[in-house]
Amino acid sequence: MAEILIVVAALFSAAAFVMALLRFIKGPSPADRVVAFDVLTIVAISAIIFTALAANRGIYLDVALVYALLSFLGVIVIARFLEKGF
Amino acid sequence: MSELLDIIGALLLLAGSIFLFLGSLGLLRMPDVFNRIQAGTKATTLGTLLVLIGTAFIHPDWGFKLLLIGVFLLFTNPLSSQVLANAAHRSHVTKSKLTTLDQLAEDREENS
Amino acid sequence: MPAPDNKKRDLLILIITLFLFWLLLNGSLAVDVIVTGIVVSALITVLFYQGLSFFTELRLTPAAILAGFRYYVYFFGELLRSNLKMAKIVITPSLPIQPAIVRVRTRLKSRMGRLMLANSITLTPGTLTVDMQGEWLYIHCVYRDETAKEQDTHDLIAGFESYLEVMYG
Amino acid sequence: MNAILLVITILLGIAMIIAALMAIHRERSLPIAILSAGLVSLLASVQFLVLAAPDVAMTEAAIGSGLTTFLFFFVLGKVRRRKHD
Amino acid sequence: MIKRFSVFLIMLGLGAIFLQLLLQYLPDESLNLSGRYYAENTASEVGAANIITAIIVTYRGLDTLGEVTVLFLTAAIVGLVLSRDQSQPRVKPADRPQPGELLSIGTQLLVPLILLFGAYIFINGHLTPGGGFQGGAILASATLLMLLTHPVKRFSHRLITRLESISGLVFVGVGMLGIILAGGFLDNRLLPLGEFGELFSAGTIPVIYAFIGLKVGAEFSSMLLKLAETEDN
Amino acid sequence: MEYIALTCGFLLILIGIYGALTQSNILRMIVAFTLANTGVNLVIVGIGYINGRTAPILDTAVPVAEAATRIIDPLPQALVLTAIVIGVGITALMLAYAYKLFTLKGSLDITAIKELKW
Repeated sequence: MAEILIVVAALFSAAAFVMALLRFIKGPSPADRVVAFDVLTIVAISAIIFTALAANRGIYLDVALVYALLSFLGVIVIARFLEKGF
Repeated sequence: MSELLDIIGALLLLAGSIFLFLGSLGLLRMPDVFNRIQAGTKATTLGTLLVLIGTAFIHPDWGFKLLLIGVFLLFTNPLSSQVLANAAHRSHVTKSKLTTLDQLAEDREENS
Repeated sequence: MPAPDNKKRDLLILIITLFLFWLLLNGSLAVDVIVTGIVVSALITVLFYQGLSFFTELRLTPAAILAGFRYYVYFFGELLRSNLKMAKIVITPSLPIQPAIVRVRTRLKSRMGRLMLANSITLTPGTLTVDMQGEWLYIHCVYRDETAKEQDTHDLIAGFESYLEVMYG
Repeated sequence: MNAILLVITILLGIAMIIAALMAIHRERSLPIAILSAGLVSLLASVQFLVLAAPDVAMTEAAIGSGLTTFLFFFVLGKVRRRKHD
Repeated sequence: MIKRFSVFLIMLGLGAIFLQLLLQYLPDESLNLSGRYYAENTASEVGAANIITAIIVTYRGLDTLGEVTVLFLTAAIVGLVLSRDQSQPRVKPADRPQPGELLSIGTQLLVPLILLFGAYIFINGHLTPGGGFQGGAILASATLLMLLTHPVKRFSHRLITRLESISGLVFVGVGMLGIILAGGFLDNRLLPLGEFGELFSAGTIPVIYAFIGLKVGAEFSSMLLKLAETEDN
Repeated sequence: MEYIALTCGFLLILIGIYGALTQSNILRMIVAFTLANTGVNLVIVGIGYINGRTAPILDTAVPVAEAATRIIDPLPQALVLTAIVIGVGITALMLAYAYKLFTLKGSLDITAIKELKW
């Protein structure tokens, strides 16, 4: 029961991933693409969690922390670049 | 008992994934950058939080690290979207035609 | 310049915060973890000896702690509610939005409090802080009534502000 | 549960190829190309995790995706500044 | 035209080779000899839970020394290439848009946490995924964050170079001590192996990895600083 | 799964090399190089993967006694770890040289630099 639910949840996340990717491909302005990039990293965090669940290893979660940090830093670097901050 | 916890956790995971899905749908449908930030990064933050909580139900011994990821996301995510929105506004991204009012642009005009 | 006592208190608060994070990261209470944690937190704190004036702004009175607790309850309720509202907008085929950027004045004085306020506003979908200049917050709303008055915009932040005012002042 | 891993792998693979093609596409501006390359590394790092290599995944995320992209943007910012002078 | 054609030929050749490799690939069913050796003996010989860390720091420690040297050389060359750049007129920092108030407060709040996280990653390198290189990159990210929010503020180059050279010296020194007191260069049995799975275990691995982390962090930071400051000096 | 990873890796290498050969902007060439770099890493890790096994980190989920039958080959991962770090060093060097070239010539276009052409 629980396993089926988790698989369905993973499929929903996969759909979210595909739609964010579509926005990344389409996005008219660079800012749109950065938003899509941010969403993709956040969806990737949940993908990491699903992987950890499937493989049953808690140590994979450290990677998710690095991701949380990186999505923040990446967006800030690109945002400062867009507003000509450096 | 643990069976029940598993099912609760799986349901929470499902709810989180649905929020992720809705957030991405919003990202795809909204007309301009600001609205996309609104729909995209916020709904996905809640979705990820729900996924984290659901995982904590399934594996209680991972709880600390999941809590930490959640706290970190709650701190960093709004900050990054604010910075991004600000940068988009400063670089004069075209706003949707539906926008009725932009007091920030008015004030920037006055100052410069 | 804060008084020397405040400085010490700031450093202590930072060490304790970092140490708590260290314990959460490791997830154990073994002796070696604690020793390493204290050393690492102290080193990082020494590195940041300057530029730590905003930690003092958190009040540690019982009323503030209670307000903090109620703030989080309110915040998560609001987060869920506004997400559902947003979800409804997104799945409506006609996409009923009417975006606007409005300016709101906040009463909060402390920098920490204003950061928390801006973050809370951003995390609730439907509103997004675009900029903050002094006491003026510029908020992007997905849906804003044409007929809304200038004064009504303060309602956007009033809920969070009342709690944060007790916590940070 | 293995179905999840399979779905993740296939999706990531397709997304990686798309992003890589975007990165070498001439019509796209240079920042977009760099961003796409960063996305490729990011997805590759999730792929590494699925392939049971958390150490490599962490390295790729922190160094391959993070630092490389930041270095690119720094240099691009310098170039842009110099061009406008 | 010739160029187009040759590129096409190269791509075709490479594609054929790769296709051949892919079609003939037979996945392993079990570990090969070296893999099994590492799997069976790491816990008793090195005492590290993370076998990759054991390979990087002890079994193939010389590779890592070379790697750190390459990074050091890279940082030095980047500095050398970018430093002779004083003929251009100065750009006044004032014409850059300042970061918002939100970002600067948030940075002050987050940088200590990021540093702590980096320290966690390289100190726990023998237990969890991660290690000196990843932790160093995260330390450098903290530097980057400060660089982004205070573009004008000068960093202490002296602190960074000193940190780098001291950690490099300690790394090599611990390796040398291994020759004298234990089995060989970078032998980690200098300190007791300890209880398997504890933080203070695996001999000198945590010490070595901590210093590698500091060194790598300092190197990446100095690289970023040099790239960021070329026009201002 | 390892087949998918290998395919992706090979395709990435091809795309990267193609990009590096056909672009004329130096920064774009470097971007293409990093793509190829990622592809090579993916191939090496994919070769080390053994179906149904888990990461080579011993903890409560993988006790020491069962290690040899439950973990995948750690050696390719250690090599790739080194490769990634060296890769970023190379990228930084290339970027520094590209920037230097730009300050000397005022252009990032490789066709504009003709001194050493014959």
